[in-house]
Amino acid sequence: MSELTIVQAVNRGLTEAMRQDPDVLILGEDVGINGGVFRATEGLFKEFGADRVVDTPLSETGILGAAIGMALYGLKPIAEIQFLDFIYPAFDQIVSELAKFRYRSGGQYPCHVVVRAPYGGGIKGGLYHSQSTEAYFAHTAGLKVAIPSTPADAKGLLLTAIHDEDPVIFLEPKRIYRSVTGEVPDGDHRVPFGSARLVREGSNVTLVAYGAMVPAVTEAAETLANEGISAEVLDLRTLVPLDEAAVVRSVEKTGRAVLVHEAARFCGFGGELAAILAEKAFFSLKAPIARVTGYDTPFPYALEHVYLPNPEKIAHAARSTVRGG
Amino acid sequence: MSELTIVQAVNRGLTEAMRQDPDVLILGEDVGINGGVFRATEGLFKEFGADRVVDTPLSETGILGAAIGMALYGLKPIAEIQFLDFIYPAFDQIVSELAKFRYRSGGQYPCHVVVRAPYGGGIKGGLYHSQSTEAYFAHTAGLKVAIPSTPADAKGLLLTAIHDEDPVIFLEPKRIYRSVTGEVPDGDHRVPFGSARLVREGSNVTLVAYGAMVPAVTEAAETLANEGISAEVLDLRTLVPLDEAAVVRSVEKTGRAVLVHEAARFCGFGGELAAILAEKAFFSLKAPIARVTGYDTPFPYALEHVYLPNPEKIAHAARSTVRGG
Amino acid sequence: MTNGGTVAHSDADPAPEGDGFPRDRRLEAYRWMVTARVVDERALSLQRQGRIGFYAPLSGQEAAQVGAAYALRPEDWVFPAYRELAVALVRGVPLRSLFDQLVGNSADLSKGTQMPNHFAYRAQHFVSASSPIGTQITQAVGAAMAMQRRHDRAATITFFGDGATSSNDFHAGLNFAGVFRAPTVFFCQNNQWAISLPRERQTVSATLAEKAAAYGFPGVVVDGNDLEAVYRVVRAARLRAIAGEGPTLIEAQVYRFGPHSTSDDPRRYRTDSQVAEARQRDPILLLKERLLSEGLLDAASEQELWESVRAEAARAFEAAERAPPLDPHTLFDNVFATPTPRLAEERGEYDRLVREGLGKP
Amino acid sequence: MTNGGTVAHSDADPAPEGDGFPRDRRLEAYRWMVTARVVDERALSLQRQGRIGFYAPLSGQEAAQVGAAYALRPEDWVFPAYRELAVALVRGVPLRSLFDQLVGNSADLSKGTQMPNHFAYRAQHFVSASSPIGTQITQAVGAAMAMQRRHDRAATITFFGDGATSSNDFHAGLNFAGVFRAPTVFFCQNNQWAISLPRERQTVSATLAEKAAAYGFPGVVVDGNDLEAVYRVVRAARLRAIAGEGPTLIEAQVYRFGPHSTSDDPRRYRTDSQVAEARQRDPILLLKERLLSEGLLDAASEQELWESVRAEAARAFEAAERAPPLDPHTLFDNVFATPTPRLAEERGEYDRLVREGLGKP
Ligand SMILES: Cc1ncc(C[n+]2csc(CCOP(=O)(O)OP(=O)(O)O)c2C)c(N)n1
Ligand SMILES: Cc1ncc(C[n+]2csc(CCOP(=O)(O)OP(=O)(O)O)c2C)c(N)n1
Ligand SMILES: [Mg+2]
Ligand SMILES: [Mg+2]
Repeated sequence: MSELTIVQAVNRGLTEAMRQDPDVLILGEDVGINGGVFRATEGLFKEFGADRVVDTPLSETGILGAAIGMALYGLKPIAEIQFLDFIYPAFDQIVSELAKFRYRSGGQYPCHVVVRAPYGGGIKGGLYHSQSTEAYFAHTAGLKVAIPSTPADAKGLLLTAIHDEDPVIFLEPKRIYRSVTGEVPDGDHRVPFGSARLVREGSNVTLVAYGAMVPAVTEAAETLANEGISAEVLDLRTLVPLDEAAVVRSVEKTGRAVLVHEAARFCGFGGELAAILAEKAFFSLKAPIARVTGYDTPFPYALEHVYLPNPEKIAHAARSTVRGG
Repeated sequence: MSELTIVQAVNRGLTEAMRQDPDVLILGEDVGINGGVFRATEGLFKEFGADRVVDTPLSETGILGAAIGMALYGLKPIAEIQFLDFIYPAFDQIVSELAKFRYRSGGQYPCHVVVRAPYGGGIKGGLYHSQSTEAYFAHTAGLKVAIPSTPADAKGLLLTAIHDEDPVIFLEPKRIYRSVTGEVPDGDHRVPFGSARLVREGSNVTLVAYGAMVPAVTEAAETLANEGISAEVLDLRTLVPLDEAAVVRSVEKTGRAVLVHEAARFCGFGGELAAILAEKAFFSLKAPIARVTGYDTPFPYALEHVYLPNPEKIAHAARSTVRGG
Repeated sequence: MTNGGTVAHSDADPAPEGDGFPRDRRLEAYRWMVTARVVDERALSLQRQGRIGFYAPLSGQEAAQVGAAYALRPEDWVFPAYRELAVALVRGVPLRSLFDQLVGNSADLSKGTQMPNHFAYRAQHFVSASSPIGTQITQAVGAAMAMQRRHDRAATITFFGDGATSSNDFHAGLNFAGVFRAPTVFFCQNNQWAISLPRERQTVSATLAEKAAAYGFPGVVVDGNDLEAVYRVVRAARLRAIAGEGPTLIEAQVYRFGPHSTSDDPRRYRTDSQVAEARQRDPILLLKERLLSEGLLDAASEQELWESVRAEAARAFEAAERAPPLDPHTLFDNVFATPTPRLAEERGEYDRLVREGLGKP
Repeated sequence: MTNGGTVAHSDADPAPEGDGFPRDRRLEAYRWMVTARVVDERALSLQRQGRIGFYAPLSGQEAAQVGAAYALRPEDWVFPAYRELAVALVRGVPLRSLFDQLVGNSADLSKGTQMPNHFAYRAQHFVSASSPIGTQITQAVGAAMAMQRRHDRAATITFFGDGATSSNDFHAGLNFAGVFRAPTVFFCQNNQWAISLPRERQTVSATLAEKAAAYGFPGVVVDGNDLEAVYRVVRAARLRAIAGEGPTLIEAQVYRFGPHSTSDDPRRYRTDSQVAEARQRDPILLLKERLLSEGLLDAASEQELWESVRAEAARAFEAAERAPPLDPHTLFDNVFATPTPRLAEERGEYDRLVREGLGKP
């Protein structure tokens, strides 16, 4: 066990995987001598060399295309996209190729690439260093989507991703890269996909979140507890596969749901969660399902504090849901 | 009035707009002398010349980038993407640039491009000539999304799109390009954005659809009527702006909703509709909200009849919803 | 040997010695070219009869494809576009397998997931083709970088058209290959058309091959109607690649005789006389003349060859047509290695529908 | 006159006559270069003090930017990346406006929507910059195609870095420009680095300029530390463009003296001595020496110039800092021309929160 930040845990996960398996390699912009702009790959270039920690030209198209080719040949490439906001030049390779290779070849060509990208707001990054567009990937059949919120999960989900057989979009909550610390098991620590984390038990309302919103939701639950409202908190950990059973079970118990993400609301992941609940937990629901999310605007710069969900907004929504406000 | 197919109505809409305004121009692959692979631009090259009906090199990145530059300068470009499946090389220009220009410049640079693309399955097109990924665009703040299902709406929504001040993703249901015909007003016919079409009144259940699913849903409603189930059918016409009021009003009346689209279910547009209903029509809901959609697989080739929603599946879901099955 | 799949023994393994096209395999190569032409004819007519849904003919490009394929070794990997049927044939993919794919039956190795022409044959290192233009180019570079890292003496080759030189992946792929000296052969079949767009309006450079200079490696133009010329340049490029000297861009100049695909009407954008002119340099004609003049072929054996190929193709297609259709449940396979709970649930939902008499296959 | 906005009268309008840099404007140009350098110094220190959130310095690129900007006319359109502050200055954007953007206050014309350095000034035809690398390149080509269609005698110029030559939009933009003979000047500031990646590992071509050949038009290398040389090539390229002769790619060779941005620590990937060597050809030093030798400047006036620029910058920044913050409701503006019902509802939701004492600005 070591006490680590999230970004350190990512670094440990990468180191562990690269030591285990010579087929694991990293490619991306500034991942080598510079150690990544967030230092997630710090030290790896020195330990594993330029052949396994590959600084690429400035082309996400190239990074993903090359990673896919490597994966088809049998390597286990990890592609780092510097910010999720810059993944779009690679979108064609991701949705048309990576997601569909296994399917379209009838299973002849599995294509296992892990795409790591820091995502999310709260760092004063403006429109292009803040987005959470996990819904695009969750909607794309053939991709798995993992989003850790703790150091232990960051390492454990990352190692699971690297050992998976399918493509994984691995989104790292950069806002809490360094602000959240925690104990992380040494060695080959793995956290299974498709299993939500019960952060806090409760009986009046279920708060569902992932990534950087988990600390905000947890804080809201504490506030609510002081007011006599018992909130259950679920951290989804992976959006695909989704632990639907855990979400449904919790809402069957509490009868109320508040769905939280920082992405824009319209057609965001909260929509899927609401649809699942409105179908599968319908008869247990005691109140309208609430969403606390980013607004349907591009991500702002000066006003990001207005845009982002925060513990107050979440607690407020939970209160209204419980009190029927 | 003329009796037209959908693709003819699109062609009339384009012709009308280009005659009205010399700033309107079209660019895309094979749109010129070839008249478009679906013949949507037939005759336009001859009437308006190579300067206004521009055959481009094979680059969607270039098409969108150039269209955006033209729009910034004050022209009204219409970009044709040959199949929606091929829009991804332009995804960066669409989500990072087109959607955000007005916002990020504080309103200094509006950026009005209409992006036309045939979308959807049912034509034996396999993975890459069948997709419905409207949810990606609906989730992207700053884009409007229109999807006609009748010839009159095809022309009317297209003319509204061309005269709008914002970017519009205009998705054309290629499966019913020629199979659906109808009366289309001549001249400058416009259909407002954000106003759903009440296709059929009903009292037991609301069926919500758009594009090529509208005929399927309508057929299901007829089957249901014969069984004594009165289904209301709504055609959304635009996903952004969405006529939430119409959807909520209808479900407040019927108490039941079946949401239909051919895109994959997970995180699809049905999720947003369900979330809206589970929040705003909650107290009227008498049954779980059902979704009839494509499955969460890539779009298949040989098995597309298994994949796609059809009148039987829709009627079945509506029946279960009404009878509590 | 490389990753995973074993390369099936292939009669077509040329194990080329010397620089020229092996004399004793010319007739065999000719047979492949004829086979491709016969498949084209047959497939176009099958499509008209509604027995297959779509087809993209390669007529005019036989020498380019067969010549390139002969220059490869089994351990090389092919990253094709959608028009590389003749490459698949030479690699050893049985005609029957190709037809299984056109039909989308239960024997199709791609499980009927793809439109006709989008082949994938792992045993022959023939990577799954997709429709989006250009995407295979960067992938071929990545696979070549993997070969480098594994110290495998092999190369990748990627096939694409003149239109694809405008794609994002062309730029990224060639640039990466230059920077990483990837053992890749970029094989552009310039058939003069990207659907209706003529080559001159795709880009302004005098040749497509010269675009390689922007990425720091050589580009070569070759007469794509000349089997042996193609063989020589691809072989040289391959040797350069595996010697660690980096990639090569080859532009094989050909002409697309047929429509872009069965959905296309080329008379909208080009004249028959243009096509007739191009057909004077039909690669099959050119090779036939050579073989006749060298005495490797005579009128009778030539006639016989076409007939036997036609018969073989007819048999293979009929077998493919008779194969059982796909089990509808395969719809849910291969999305992931193991289905997610959501997919399992949807499969169950489908089963229920079938049980209730709906959506039957 | 072009679309919409009027070009504000700008002192910097060079109306260049003759081919050389107008002698009577050299001192003015020097002042702009000094201003840019002063802004860099100031912004870096303000960022350290937490008074602005981010900054990307342009030190080392002043001559390239100022030289290029002087070669333009007001009716030309500029498509910048995020480092083109000196171009904005020469175009006539007031220092105060630039600082309003760095601060993101209520006076910022972009309404505080963007990170520092991502400028947009319609009146000066300085198009809104974004972070994604390269996207402005195709847009500049599109605007140039619009100028063609309107028969406006104007050109577009787009600024980008060495790293951006690897982008999709570089390839698509140059190819479109070649095919459509768009009146565009592609101005690449090769500052030798794309964050930590040195130029030699970005691409293998000997120069970046030579990449133009792949698209059928000329590429020119110019010493980007030489104001006048830059002016001459950009002016020539602009004249070529408006004469209908098509685009030009210019590679201005410079060196990035500072960090990539305030988030970057360049010592991780380059040595101080490399930087020191590059600084020997500091463009400001070079021009200063020339002005001194020509008697257009002396030690005293030079000293005075720096001081007055520093004072001006300080005043402008303080004014920007004192400007009122943004009204939080502007969050919901400019998503669309008119808010959709959904946005109106969310705005109302926000108002309710504020009324209930939550999420106050
Ligand atoms: C990204 C993308 N855009 C558009 C298309 C539609 N399309 C299919 S083939 C084709 C032309 C391809 O031309 P070329 O690369 O020369 O290959 P050829 O068909 O001539 O073999 C086009 C535009 C596509 N498949 N992918
Ligand atoms: C598409 C994209 N990928 C990655 C980044 C992150 N990034 C910002 S600047 C930069 C380097 C740009 O280098 P260059 O084009 O030479 O411009 P310079 O910063 O040197 O002016 C990178 C990789 C980005 N902004 N956009
Ligand atoms: Mg072609
Ligand atoms: Mg640079």
